[in-house]
Amino acid sequence: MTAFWRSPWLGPSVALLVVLAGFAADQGLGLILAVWLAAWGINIWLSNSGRAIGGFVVPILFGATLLVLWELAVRLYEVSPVILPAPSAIWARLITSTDTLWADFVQTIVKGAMSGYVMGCAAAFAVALAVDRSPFLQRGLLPVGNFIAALPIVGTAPILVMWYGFGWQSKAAVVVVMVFFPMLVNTVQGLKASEVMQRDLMRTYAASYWQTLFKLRLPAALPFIFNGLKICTTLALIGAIVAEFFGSPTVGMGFRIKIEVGRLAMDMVWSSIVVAALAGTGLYGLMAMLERKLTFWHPSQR
Amino acid sequence: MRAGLGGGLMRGMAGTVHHVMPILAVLGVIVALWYAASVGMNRAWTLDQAERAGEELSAGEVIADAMNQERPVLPTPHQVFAELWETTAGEPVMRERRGELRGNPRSLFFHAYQTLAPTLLGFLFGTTLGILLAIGIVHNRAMDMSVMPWAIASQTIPILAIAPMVIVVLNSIGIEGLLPKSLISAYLSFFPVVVGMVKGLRSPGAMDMDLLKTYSAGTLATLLKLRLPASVPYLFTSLKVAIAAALVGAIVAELPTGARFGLGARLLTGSYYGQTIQIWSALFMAAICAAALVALIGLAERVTLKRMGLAR
Amino acid sequence: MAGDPEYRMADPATQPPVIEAKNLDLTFQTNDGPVHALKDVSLQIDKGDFVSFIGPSGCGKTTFLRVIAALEHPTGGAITVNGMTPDEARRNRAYGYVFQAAGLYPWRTIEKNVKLPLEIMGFSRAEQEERVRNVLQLVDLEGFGKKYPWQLSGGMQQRASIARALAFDADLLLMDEPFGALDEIVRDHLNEQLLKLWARTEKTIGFVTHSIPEAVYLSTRIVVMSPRPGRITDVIENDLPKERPLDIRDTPEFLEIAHRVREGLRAGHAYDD
Amino acid sequence: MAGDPEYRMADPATQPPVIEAKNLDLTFQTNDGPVHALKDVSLQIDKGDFVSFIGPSGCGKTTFLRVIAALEHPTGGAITVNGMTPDEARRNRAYGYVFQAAGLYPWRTIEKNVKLPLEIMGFSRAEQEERVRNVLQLVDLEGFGKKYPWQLSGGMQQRASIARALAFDADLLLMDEPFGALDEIVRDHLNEQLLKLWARTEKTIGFVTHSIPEAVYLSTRIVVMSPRPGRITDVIENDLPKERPLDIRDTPEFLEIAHRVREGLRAGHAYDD
Amino acid sequence: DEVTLQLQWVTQAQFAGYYVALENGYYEAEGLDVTIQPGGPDIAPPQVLAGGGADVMLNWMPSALAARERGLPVVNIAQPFASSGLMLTCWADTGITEPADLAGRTIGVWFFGNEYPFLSWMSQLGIPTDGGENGVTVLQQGFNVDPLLQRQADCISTMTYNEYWQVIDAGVSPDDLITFKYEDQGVATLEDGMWVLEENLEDPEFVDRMVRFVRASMEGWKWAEENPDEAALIVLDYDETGAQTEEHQTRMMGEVALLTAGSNGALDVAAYERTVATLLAGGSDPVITAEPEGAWTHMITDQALSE
Ligand SMILES: Nc1ncnc2c1ncn2[C@@H]1O[C@H](COP(=O)(O)OP(=O)(O)OP(=O)(O)O)[C@@H](O)[C@H]1O
Ligand SMILES: Nc1ncnc2c1ncn2[C@@H]1O[C@H](COP(=O)(O)OP(=O)(O)OP(=O)(O)O)[C@@H](O)[C@H]1O
Ligand SMILES: Cc1ncc(C[n+]2csc(CCO)c2C)c(N)n1
Ligand SMILES: [Mg+2]
Ligand SMILES: [Mg+2]
Repeated sequence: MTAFWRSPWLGPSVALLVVLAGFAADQGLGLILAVWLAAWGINIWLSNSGRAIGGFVVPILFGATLLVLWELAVRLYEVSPVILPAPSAIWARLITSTDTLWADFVQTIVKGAMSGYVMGCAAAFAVALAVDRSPFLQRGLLPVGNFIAALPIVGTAPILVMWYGFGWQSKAAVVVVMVFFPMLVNTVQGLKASEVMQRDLMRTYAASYWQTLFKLRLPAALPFIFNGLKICTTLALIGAIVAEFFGSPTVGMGFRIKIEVGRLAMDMVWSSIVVAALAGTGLYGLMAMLERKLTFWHPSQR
Repeated sequence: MRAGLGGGLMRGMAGTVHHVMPILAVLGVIVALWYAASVGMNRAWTLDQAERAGEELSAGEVIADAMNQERPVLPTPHQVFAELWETTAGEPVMRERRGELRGNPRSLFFHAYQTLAPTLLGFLFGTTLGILLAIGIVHNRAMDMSVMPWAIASQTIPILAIAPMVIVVLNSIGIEGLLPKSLISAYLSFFPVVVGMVKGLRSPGAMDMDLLKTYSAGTLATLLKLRLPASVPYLFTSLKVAIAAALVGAIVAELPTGARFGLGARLLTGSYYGQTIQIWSALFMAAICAAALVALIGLAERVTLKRMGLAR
Repeated sequence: MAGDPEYRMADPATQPPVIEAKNLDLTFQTNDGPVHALKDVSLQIDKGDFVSFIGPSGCGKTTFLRVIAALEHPTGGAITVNGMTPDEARRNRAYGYVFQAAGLYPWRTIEKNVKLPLEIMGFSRAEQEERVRNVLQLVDLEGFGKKYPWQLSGGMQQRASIARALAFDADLLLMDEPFGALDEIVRDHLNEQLLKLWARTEKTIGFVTHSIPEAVYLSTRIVVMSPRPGRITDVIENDLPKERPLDIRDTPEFLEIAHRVREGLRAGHAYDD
Repeated sequence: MAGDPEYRMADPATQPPVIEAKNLDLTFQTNDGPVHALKDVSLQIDKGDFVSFIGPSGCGKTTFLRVIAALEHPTGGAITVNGMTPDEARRNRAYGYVFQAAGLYPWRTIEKNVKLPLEIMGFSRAEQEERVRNVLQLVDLEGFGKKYPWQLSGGMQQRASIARALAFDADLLLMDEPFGALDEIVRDHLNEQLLKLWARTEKTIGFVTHSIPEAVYLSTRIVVMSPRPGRITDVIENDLPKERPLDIRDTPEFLEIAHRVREGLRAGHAYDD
Repeated sequence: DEVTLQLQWVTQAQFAGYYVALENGYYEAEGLDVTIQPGGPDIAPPQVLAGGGADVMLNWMPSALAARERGLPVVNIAQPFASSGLMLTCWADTGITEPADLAGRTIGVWFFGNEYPFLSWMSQLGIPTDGGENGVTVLQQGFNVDPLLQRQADCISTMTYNEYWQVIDAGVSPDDLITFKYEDQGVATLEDGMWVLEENLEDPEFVDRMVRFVRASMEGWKWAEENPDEAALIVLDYDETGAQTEEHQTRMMGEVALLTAGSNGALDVAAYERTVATLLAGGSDPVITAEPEGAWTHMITDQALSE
C-alpha cells in the first residue's frame, strides 16, 4: 500500500487524468492544465536533480509558465484588454515606456519607499529597544503604539498628504507608519528570543545592559528582525504607491497606475506593476541575502 | 476567609493599576502633544479668518477657536471623542427604513461590523493559505524555489490598483458582497504568515529532527509533532501582523466596491467632504478594531504558550 | 593493539550480523577546512551483542553511532544494518537512540515526551499509558510525568530521554553517553537495569561511555577509538559471565580488562603521563 | 551523619567567609504544585576552599549553585557572598560559572565564545588573544578556535565552556558538573590542571560532581545532599595533603574518605541494595 | 427587467434624478428593477461596463471617448446634463485675474480621465503643463479641497455644485476667490452622460429596456428639478455611508438643477461637436486623435421622448 503512493508513476498518471478531465470540460481549460502540469513536472524534476542551475532556472520557469498560461487564457477566452491585457502587450508597452517608468521608479521607490523604509524600520527598532528596556514603556507604549500603528493606511495617507504635501516626503511618512508595526512586533519578539541559560551566563559576568544587548540579545533576535525587515520591504512599496493615489505630483508609480486606469491603458498599468514587482523582489532578495549572511547559525538557515 | 478574599481583591486591583497606570501616563502625554499640535496646526486658519474680518484676537481666544473649529486641519481629542460617542452610543445600530430593519448608516458600529466581517473571513482564508503555502514550501524544493519569489512579487502589486479589477471581474461572474472584500483581505494577510511560518517550520534544531528520523517518522508526523509546535511562537507573531493587514485589506476593498458602507467608505466620504472630524473618528474606530484583534491574538498566544509550557 | 581487531568469526549458527561496517570514512567540510571524523572504520556487531565505544572526546564515537542510525552518511566505505542500508533499517524502525544531550521537546511534558515515539508508531492509548508508566518508573521519575523539561534537573532530563528510547521495543539500542549526568548510585542502578533488560530481551546495544568501569561492566565487547582522524584502535572482547552482580567490579578479571582498556585509551591521548 | 555538619570554626586569622548561607529555603511553583528544591540549607565556605557538592540527581545542587550566583533567589533564609548579597557580588564580577550544559552562543566561533567574558570585562585586545590561546590549550582545544559550536563533539563543547569560565580570573569558580561528558583520561588531566590552578591562585571553588573519586581527589570539603526536599545531609572534611598526585587515589586514606561519601550518598537514595 | 447603473461618484445630489426615479417608483412603473451602484475615486465606470458589472454607466464625455479609442466601444444614449459644472477655483490674493496669469502657478487637477479638459484648455492658452517659469505645475489633486485651503496649490478643480461650496463652507468668503468656469472659457466638455456598450444596442430587448430606463430617469430628473429639497432628502436617505449632510445636498441639488435644466435627455449634437473639437485640440498629447464615429445615438431618446 505504501509502495503505491511512493510510486514514481503516480504523479504523472494523476496529471494525465486531470488534463483529460480538463479537455472534456473545455478545450481551453484542458490546454491550460496541460501546460501547467507539464511545466510543474519539469520543475520538480529540475529541483530534485540537485543541479546548481536549478535554483536559478526553477523560479524563472515557474514564472514563464504563469505568463504562458496568462497569455493563453487571455487569447482563448478573448478577455477584453481594458480588463486584463496579455503579457505580450504589457511587454510591448514596457519597452517603449522606459523613460516614464524610470522617472516613476526614482520618485516612488527610491525617494518615497526606501527613505521611509529606512526611517520606519530604524524608528521601530529604537522604540523596540526602549520598550524592551523599560517595563513602564512596555506596558504603556506598546499597547498605545500598537494602536497608533493600526491606523489603516487609507485613512492616514490623505492626512499625511495634507500635512507633508504632495511630494515624496508624504509618501515616506506613509511608509514609516506602515512598516513601523510589523518591525516593532518582530523586534520585540526577537529580543525575548535568547535562552534562559544564555542570559544567565551574561548575568554571571554582570554584563551591562548594552553588553547583553549587543553580545547576546541582538544576535539572538536577528532571525526575527529579518523576518520584520523582509515583510516590510513589500509593505514599503505598497505604502509608497498607494499613498500617491491620494495626491501626488504628476510623476510616480501610484500616480501612473491611477491615471492610466482612468484612461483604460491597462498595458501601462501592468508595466508599472511589473516594475513594482521587480523592485520589491529585488529589495526582498537583498534582505534575504543579508539574512543568510548574518544568521547562518540559525537552524532555519542550515 | 474574608481577609483572603479582600487580599485577593486588593492584589487584583493593584495588578490592574500596575497595568493601567503606564498606559494612562503615555496616553496623557500623547493627548497633551495632540492638543498642542492641534492648536499649532489650526491656528493659522483662525488668524487668517480674523485678519480677513479685521479683528484682533487675544491668545486665549485664538487657542479656544483653534480647538473648536468645524473643519480643523487636526481635530482635537475632545472633538474626535465627542464624534465617536455620538456615532456609537448616540445612534441606534439598526433603523427602520421602508418597513425594513436595516443597519443605520450613521452608526459607527454598523460600519465597523461591515468591515470586520470581511476582515475575519479574509484573515481566515489568508492564514489558511499562508500556512498551507509555508508547509508546501518547507517540504517541496520545487515550491520553495518557485513560489516564494512570486509570492513576494504578488505583494508588491499595489492592492489599491488591482482591487477594482478584482471586484469587477468577480462581480461579472456573479460573486459579490462579503467574498470579494475577504479575498482582498486574504491577499494582504497571507504573506506575513508565509514568511513567518516558513521560518518557524524550519526552526527545529538538528537534534530534534534527528530524533524523529530515528523513529522513521513520516513527513506528516514530523510536521504535526515537531515542526508545527516549534513554529507556534513564529505563527503568533505573524498572525498579529496578518490581522492588522487583513483589516487594511477590507478597508481598501471597500473603496472600489462603491464605498457604500464600512469604515473605509466612511473614511473616504469624510475626506471628499473635508470632514476631518469624521475621518479621525472612523480612523480611530478602525484602529480600535485592529488593536482589539491584535490583543485578542496576543491573548490566544499567551494562553497557548502557557498551555504548551513555552511561557516561562 | 590486538592483532586484527576488526574481524572476528561470526558464529555460523546465528543470524547474519546486525551491523557490518567496512572501511567507513567520513569527512566534514567546515569553514576552516575538512575534519576527518572517521577513517577506515570496520566493525561487525552480531545480534545480542552489547558493544561499548570508548575514546577521547572528539574521536568520532557520536559520528559512528549517527552513521549506524543513518543520521549521517559516510563519505567512503560501506555499512549494512540487518543486511539493509541504514536508511532502510531506519524505515523499519530498527533504532532506539539516546542522544548525548537530552533533547526533550519543550512544549511537551515529560510524560508526553516519552509518549512521542509511541504515538508515531501507532501504539494504542492504553498501551501508551502502560508503557510510559513502566519506563518512568524504571528511570525513577514517577511523579514527574506532568512537569515540563525545564522544570527538571539536568540528570532528570537525561533519564527522561533514556525512558523515551526504551519506551518502544527497538531491537537495536544506540545510546550516546546516556548516564553521563548521573551520580554513581543512580548510575549503578540504571546499569543493572540495563543489563537485566538486555539479558531478558536479547537486544543489540551500541553504547558510548567515558567510564571504563561502566564499559567493562556492561559490554560483551569494548571498542576503543582514537582521534584525528577518528579510527578504531582496539576491540577488546569481554568474557565476563553474562550474570554480573555489581561487586564483580572488584574481581581481578574485571580489573584486568579495565586495565587493558585504560592502556588502549591512553595510547590515543596526547598527554604522556 | 557527622554531628553538626553545618558549621565549623572559621580560622580567626583568615578573612570573613566567602559564602555564608543560613537556613536557605527555595520553593519552585510549577503547574502541578510547589517543588521544595532547597530546605534549611546552611553552609559556610572560606576563602581558598574547594567544596564539592554531591548527591542524587534532582537534589538541588544546581539550584544551590544558582542561588550563590544570584541566578535564583531563595524564598527563605539568608546568604552572603564576600559579605555582600549575591547580587552585589555578581555586580563585582565575583563569579566564573560553568553551566551543566555547554551553552555556547551559536553565532560565535569557539574562540569568540571564550573571548566573550573578556570583551565584557574590558580586557585589552592583546590580553584577550593571549588568554584565549592559553585556556584553549589548557582544555586541549588548540586548532578548534575557528569552529562553530555545532561543529564540535559534546565533550569538546563542554571543554570550551570550561575554557570560557577560566579565561577571566574570577575569585569564585562555580562549576556544575564540568567534566561530565569527558573520558577518564581527559578528566584526570583536567582534574590535575584544576588542582594546580587552584593551588596557584587561591581561588575558592564550588564544584558539583557525580563522581565520588573526583570529589575526594579535588576538594577540601565534600557536601553531600539529598532530595525531596533538597537538603544537606553531610559535610565531610577532606584532610588529604594539598599536594595530590593522581595515584593518591589508591591510598587507604583516600578510599576511606570515598567510602564515607558513598555511605552518605547511599543514605539519600531510595534503592536499598 | 433588471438594469444596473454605474455612477461615477459616491451617492450625492449629482445623481438625484436616478434616486428619485427609484424612490418614486418611476422605474417600477416601467417594469424595471434598477440597481444603482455608487462609484468612487478608484472605479473606472468603463471598466465596470466592459467587465459586465453594469448595463449603463454615467461618464464624462472625454473619458468615455478616450475609452472608445482604446477599443472599448461605448455609445452615448442620453445626456441629462446640458452644461458643464467644472471650474478652476483660485485664491484671489495670488493676483490671478485672468487665465493667462495661471502661468507659473501650482494647480490641482483631477486625473483619472478628468484631466483632459484641463490639458486642452492649457494647450489652447499655450501654457506648458510640466512646470517651470512659464508653465503650470500640476498636482494630482485628491478629491477634496484641502490643497487650496492648505495653500499647497494656488488653484484647484472644483464643481460648481460641490467642491466650490466646500471651500465656502470652510469659511472662505467668495470675495477671496476667483473662479474660471470651463463653460465661460469655451473649453467645456459634456458631463454625466449615459453610456452603454455598442454591441448591446443590436439587441432590441436591450434597447427597449434602455428606452424605459431613460424615460423613467428623465422623469426623475424633472421631478428633482422641481422639488430640490425633497430630492436632496431622498439622496440623503440612500447614502449608506451616513456622511452626507442635508444642508450640503440641498444646495448641491439646487446647483445641479441649473445644469440639467436645459436638457430633455437627448444629446445636443452641437455641444457634442464642441466637446470633440476641444478634445482634438489637446496639444502634444491629445485625448483623442481622430473624430469618433458612432459615439452617440438618438435612437433611445427618440423612442423615450416620443411616447
Ligand atoms: N556537524 C559537524 N560539522 C563539522 N565537524 C563535526 C560535526 N560533527 C562533528 N564534527 C567533528 O567530528 C569529530 C568527531 O566528533 P564526534 O561528535 O563524533 O566526537 P565524539 O567522539 O562523540 O566526542 P565526545 O565524546 O566529545 O562526544 C570532532 O572533531 C568534531 O569537531
Ligand atoms: N525552573 C524550575 N522550575 C521548577 N522546578 C525546578 C526548576 N529548576 C529545578 N527544579 C526542581 O528542583 C529540584 C532540584 O533541581 P536541581 O536542578 O537543583 O537538581 P540537581 O541536584 O542539579 O540535579 P542533577 O544532578 O540532575 O543536575 C528538582 O526536583 C527540579 O525538578
Ligand atoms: C472615477 C472618477 N473619479 C472622478 C471623476 C470626476 N468626477 C465626477 S463627479 C465628481 C465629484 C463631484 O463632486 C468628480 C470628481 C470621474 N469622472 N470619475
Ligand atoms: Mg559524542
Ligand atoms: Mg544539576
